[in-house]
Amino acid sequence: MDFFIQLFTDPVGFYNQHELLIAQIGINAILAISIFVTFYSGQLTLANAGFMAIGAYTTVIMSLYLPTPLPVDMLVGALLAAAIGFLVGLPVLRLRGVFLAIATIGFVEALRLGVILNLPITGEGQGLKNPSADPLGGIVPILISVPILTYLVWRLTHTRLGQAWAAIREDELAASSNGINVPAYKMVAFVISALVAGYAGALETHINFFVDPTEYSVTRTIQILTFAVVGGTTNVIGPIVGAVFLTALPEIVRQFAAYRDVVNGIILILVIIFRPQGIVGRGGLAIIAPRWWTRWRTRERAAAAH
Amino acid sequence: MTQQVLNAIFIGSIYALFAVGYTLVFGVLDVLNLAHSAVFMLGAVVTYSLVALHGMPFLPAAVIAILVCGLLGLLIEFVALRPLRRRNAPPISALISTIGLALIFVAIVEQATSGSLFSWLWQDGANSVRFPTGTVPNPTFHVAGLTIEGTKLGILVISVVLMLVLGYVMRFTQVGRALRAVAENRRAATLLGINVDRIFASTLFVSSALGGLAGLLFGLALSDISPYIGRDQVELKGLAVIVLGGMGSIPGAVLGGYLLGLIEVFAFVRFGSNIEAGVAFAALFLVLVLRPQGLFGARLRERL
Amino acid sequence: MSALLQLTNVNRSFGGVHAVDNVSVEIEEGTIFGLIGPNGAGKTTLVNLVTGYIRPQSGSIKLLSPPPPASEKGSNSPPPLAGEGRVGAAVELARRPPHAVAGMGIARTFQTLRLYRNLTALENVLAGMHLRRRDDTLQQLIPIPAFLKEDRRRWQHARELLARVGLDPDKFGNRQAATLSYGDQRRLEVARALALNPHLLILDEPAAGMNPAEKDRVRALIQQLNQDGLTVLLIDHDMRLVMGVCRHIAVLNFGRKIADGPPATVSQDPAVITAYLGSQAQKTAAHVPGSEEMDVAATSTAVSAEPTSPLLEVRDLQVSYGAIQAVRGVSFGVAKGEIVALIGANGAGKSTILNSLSGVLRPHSGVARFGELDLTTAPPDRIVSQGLIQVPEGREILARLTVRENLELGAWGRSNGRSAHRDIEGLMKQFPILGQRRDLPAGQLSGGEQQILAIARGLLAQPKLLLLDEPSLGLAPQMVDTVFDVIKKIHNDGVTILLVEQNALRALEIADRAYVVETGRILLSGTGAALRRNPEVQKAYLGG
Amino acid sequence: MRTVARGIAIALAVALAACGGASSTGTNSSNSYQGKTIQLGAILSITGAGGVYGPSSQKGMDLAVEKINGSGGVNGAKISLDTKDDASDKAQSAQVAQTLIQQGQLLALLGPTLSNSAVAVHPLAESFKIPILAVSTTGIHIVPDCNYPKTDPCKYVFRDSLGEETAIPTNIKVYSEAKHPKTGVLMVANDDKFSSDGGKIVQNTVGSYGIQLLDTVQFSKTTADFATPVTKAVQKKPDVIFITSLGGIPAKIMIEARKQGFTGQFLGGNGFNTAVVSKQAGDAGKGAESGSAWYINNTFASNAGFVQAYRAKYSADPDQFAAQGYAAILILADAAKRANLTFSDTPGDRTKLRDAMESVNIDTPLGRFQFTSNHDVKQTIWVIQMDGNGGFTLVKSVTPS
Repeated sequence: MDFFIQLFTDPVGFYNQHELLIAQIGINAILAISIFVTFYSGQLTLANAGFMAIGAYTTVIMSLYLPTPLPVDMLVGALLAAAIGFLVGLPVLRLRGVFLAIATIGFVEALRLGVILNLPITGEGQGLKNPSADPLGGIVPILISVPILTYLVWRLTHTRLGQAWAAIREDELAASSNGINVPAYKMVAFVISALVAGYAGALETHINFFVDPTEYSVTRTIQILTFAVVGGTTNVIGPIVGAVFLTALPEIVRQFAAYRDVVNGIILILVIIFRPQGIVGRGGLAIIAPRWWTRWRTRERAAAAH
Repeated sequence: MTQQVLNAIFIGSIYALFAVGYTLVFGVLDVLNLAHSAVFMLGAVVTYSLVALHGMPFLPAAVIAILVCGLLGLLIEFVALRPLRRRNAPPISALISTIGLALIFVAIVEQATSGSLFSWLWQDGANSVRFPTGTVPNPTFHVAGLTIEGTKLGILVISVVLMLVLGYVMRFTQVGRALRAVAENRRAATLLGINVDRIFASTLFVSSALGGLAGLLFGLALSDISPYIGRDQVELKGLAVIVLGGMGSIPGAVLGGYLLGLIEVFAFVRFGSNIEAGVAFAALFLVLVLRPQGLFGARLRERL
Repeated sequence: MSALLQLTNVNRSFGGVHAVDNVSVEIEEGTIFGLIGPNGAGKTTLVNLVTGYIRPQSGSIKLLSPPPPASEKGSNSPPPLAGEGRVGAAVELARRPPHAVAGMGIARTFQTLRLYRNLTALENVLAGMHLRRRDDTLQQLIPIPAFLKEDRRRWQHARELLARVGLDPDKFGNRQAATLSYGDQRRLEVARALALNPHLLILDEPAAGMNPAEKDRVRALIQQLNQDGLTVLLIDHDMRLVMGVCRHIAVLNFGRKIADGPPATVSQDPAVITAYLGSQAQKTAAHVPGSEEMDVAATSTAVSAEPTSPLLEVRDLQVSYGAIQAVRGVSFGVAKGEIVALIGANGAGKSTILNSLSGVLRPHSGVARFGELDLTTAPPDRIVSQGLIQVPEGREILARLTVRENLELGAWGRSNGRSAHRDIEGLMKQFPILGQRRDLPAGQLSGGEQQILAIARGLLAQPKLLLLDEPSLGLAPQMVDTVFDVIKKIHNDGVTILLVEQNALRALEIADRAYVVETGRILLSGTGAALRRNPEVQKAYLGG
Repeated sequence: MRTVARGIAIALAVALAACGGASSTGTNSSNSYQGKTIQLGAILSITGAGGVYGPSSQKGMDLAVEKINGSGGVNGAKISLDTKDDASDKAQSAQVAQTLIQQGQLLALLGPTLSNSAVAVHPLAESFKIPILAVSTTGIHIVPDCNYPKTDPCKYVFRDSLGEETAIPTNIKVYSEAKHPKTGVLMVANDDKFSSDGGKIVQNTVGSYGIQLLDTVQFSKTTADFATPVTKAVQKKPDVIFITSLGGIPAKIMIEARKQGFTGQFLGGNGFNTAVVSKQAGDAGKGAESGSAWYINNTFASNAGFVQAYRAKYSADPDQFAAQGYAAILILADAAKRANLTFSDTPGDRTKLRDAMESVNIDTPLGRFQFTSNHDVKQTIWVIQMDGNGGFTLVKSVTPS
């Protein structure tokens, strides 16, 4: 509780004492944006943690071995993530629903356990120390990035591209009848999502001093997923709210000490059951329940009828 | 190498036993029950606490534990799944609610230490324990340089028998038919007078009971019982297994289990250990991309 | 007038079924071309072939040198990116992806509404403009007035399109598509298709499930569009509509083209009448257009023949799916031992009525009692155990289970396994086709065999009342005969039957009494014989 | 009756422990801090995977605080300890640390529990110039090079937990001097920092004792059945199997290896040192040796007192982490005692405390304790051996020159 008390009575003190928390919230918000982009185009992909890893490791390795300035490192990291996103997308985006989700999970774990843990340059199990880390300095680029990215993605959803995504999400067949090249636009969404995730990964190394494989497991992706689902995915604000809420939650429920996770779990269930459309948003989970699904449900209403 | 094949077959049967429950729920309800791994863990934990903390002999303890897990399955259905079905929420939200339950189950055990709220259930917090030696006799035979363990042999038999039984039930009994009917077409099933909700509940019960059994056998044979055995050791691999076998297919899950066991061991022996962990997921990835219906699956049904 | 679209010997079969069998059609520039035929005739498949959703196994689909698209007032947006193919020689459409076909200026609507339900009406239309707008995505990220102006123009144009199909943009523009009324949703889908600025518009059952008033508006709209120089390909069941607006009609049946020509000739074509009214139709075909003056008394007396103590009693039943009210207050009854038929055109709401009786759908309001049981609240399994069994439309047999397993599940509710077993054996003798195939996956049965399986499965639940939904749907004539023989047989064995059929004359033949359903209401009722002679019935099917 | 006995026991214990603690700082017992409070903060993993260690550390610390405050405090000042859980999560660990530091009253921090949290938290403390004392982290790059790969040593980072860099080599040295093994196989979890650090150390050490490393078997800590890696190792027929891993894994490996007929020796690091592991390994673990920071059966006063007091308070045996936590508080208390704190200028006090810590030299449950010039542990190393039923026996104690 005193968490809130301080937040309102002494915001400055609150900021000073929680810079890192705020920074983390920022990172998670960016990740939420990244998963939002794929959701918005009706795809349930869970590869974000993998792209984070790529962004993070690239940044750190470059600042370890190359004289390039940090911003360049981070840029390269993000771009590399996007590039790999494209390559992964080629085979994977043909899949739908749960299958797409699981395939991307497979990618994340294969990357972490199969690749990162076996490349000497990634420091294998020990991970890598980021020489140019600066936690309190690192918060600045984050606090700048969040609003910019939010704004861009929010605009994006209102452009030709965004409307095409929405159309695909709602009904792929109808979309193609409107002349929308469905596979192409799905890929664009996937790559943008990868780019953003990679950028988030790069930013995070900046406040965390250190990258190690355990950071980029499925657990992380699932966490990002919960941001989106709990926050609601009808517009870009939803996932961000989810990220803020769930990142601050451990602090908020700190007084439950040992049983924090129990409280976390209960809250998760309550939100999903009593507000399936997420904290924010009107269309409900419709974004990840494309039309063919809802139609199928109504056909199946029998199952839930009594 | 022969020894390694034996190892593969054994761990394969654990995977299979775990994955069967996993895939059963997916097949019938169309949701991934991510609390399954937590039930797996509780299967081991409950048995342990009955044996080690309440001095009960192993067999009755195991039976009780399995029933408890079955009931947990019902809990999952009523708390995490049914309310969402009522709202026609998409399975993705069921994914989240089951994650929530898993979180709770694990946290409860993890935080249970002597003198705490749940000390009657568990007292070793995040630690890993084993059944007191001699809980079940475990003769170990050394044949032709091979090590064959009593418990592991037993578990192999148990899993094979159980899967045959399950296969029989699914194929030749009215309930089994009803399950398959619901899985294929809920509407048709309803029109036949099948109470779909009851089928769902019993599916969760059976699935979780199997998961619990898999868990306690795991704890018994691998001398490892901790709050994390489900989450860390089998959850994702179970996912890989049911994908390999074709999601929703029970024989697929069984074959997939053994296949994954073999793949891992082979990768381990052939390419060195550090590849092994990644292999399961590389396989999963490839199978989905190249053959989404799974290696043994017949036809892919659009899901989620 | 030059041909715009030319299909030559197009073939497409699924499994063994020839969905489209060697069809050749030519659609003229600027015409309204009608494509009709009973359910399962392959109309929609043909549309999917043209629009690239399905690939033909053989044959060619050519788009013949059309003029550049009619540029609409208020829109100065450039022609589609994929537009090159439009002007110049013929373009082969077969094996092009749907979005490319759309790029050729061919727009379509869908039989089952496919709107972007969670988007607003205007957003739907904007998405439809996709091909017509320059990709200014990056500019839009920096919303300086200059760029926004173009965006505003687009919105303006979207509003015009809504207005054009008769949707008030101020009233509906910002409403979620899913919240619009059924008719408005249909209209919106047309507006979305128009946004492509096509020169061929394919409308797949635009009037299905609409009430007469709405249908008239659809007709007016189609004619309006056509006058604006748009070529229209219209698929519909409603003969009144098709006969009314089309200049040229092709009739499909079982994937083959059985007739082709102006409405007048087609409606007289015996093959067509057979296809629509069932194989027995020829006999009656003589006095089709109401040659015998039907006396109103006949029907009214028939109406008075309502059962006094019905086994099934339905009063003022209303059912709706979201915005769409499918059943608008229906009352009827079924007495023990009767065969009662609900007939009417596709989409009239017949199946919806049955579904709300078997508990699969929950009625909006009204009374439905089966003996003591209140069907509006009882859970489906309860309803079944009380002996009200539905054999659903499209059979819904369990394809992956064997024939035998399907039958065994039919006996689900029964406690006495042995007697159930005897019945199963009995049925497999009674219907040898099932006996011989007992261990095959039911999915491998032919349509007719599946229908018989579905009925047999229903019988195993020991029904007091059997609901048969479209038993002849998509079956070949001889198979239809078999199925109806089966129905007669089980009725003679003492089963009460409520039959829903679009094959009206066949249904009326065996029905004691019947009700004609149109757009969710009961239009006529009477004895099967009386209704068969009633010209109204003919009109309901073949239009006037 | 029994309660009385117990009461006496506690009193006795506290007295013993007290004089154990006091004996170091001797005369300086001015009450200049009267009425003040020395505020300390601890970042521990109470929940999550680190929950195996965090709670023990916490119990040890609480016991020490209780004991010191109960016997007049530090020059009259009370110690207050604010413990926060980091849920075994690196990010949360850093956040909590920052919050604690910025609240601005704490003089020193303890923790965090896990190595990969430490690499995030320590540089933070360093940059804020607040002394931080690691109580359970044993990996490399903790002290002094917390800024690694930068070379400038950290000035504010200390640890009282014996590093694997010291423990493992000592352990190997002692064993090979006694038994002269020829060959060994290393089994190491490759997906957590602690374990793979340990692995590197083993690989760098064995050479100097003429042990030939036949193979390094890596595995993931998510491996379900260790039969496979163990088979690989056993088939090499080594004299020694080195195990560097955490939690239940070392025990699982020992059990499996014995089943497969391995008769050789197990050597390892801190992964072996808790009674829980010994208990889980059972007779399979009998004889497994490791270099430990602490040995429960040590009879010297400062340990006996600690063990007795701990048993009395928690009615359970302490483990190494409890002992190190307990020692940490003694160390800080002693430093504070000599630091002439002002209690007005926090930054100044933090630096004073830091300076005082460098010259700590007291008796703790770990034995006589000092810091090396680069703030690492300087204490006796107890090479211990699992006794096959959940306990340990002392093999040899090695006191650094």
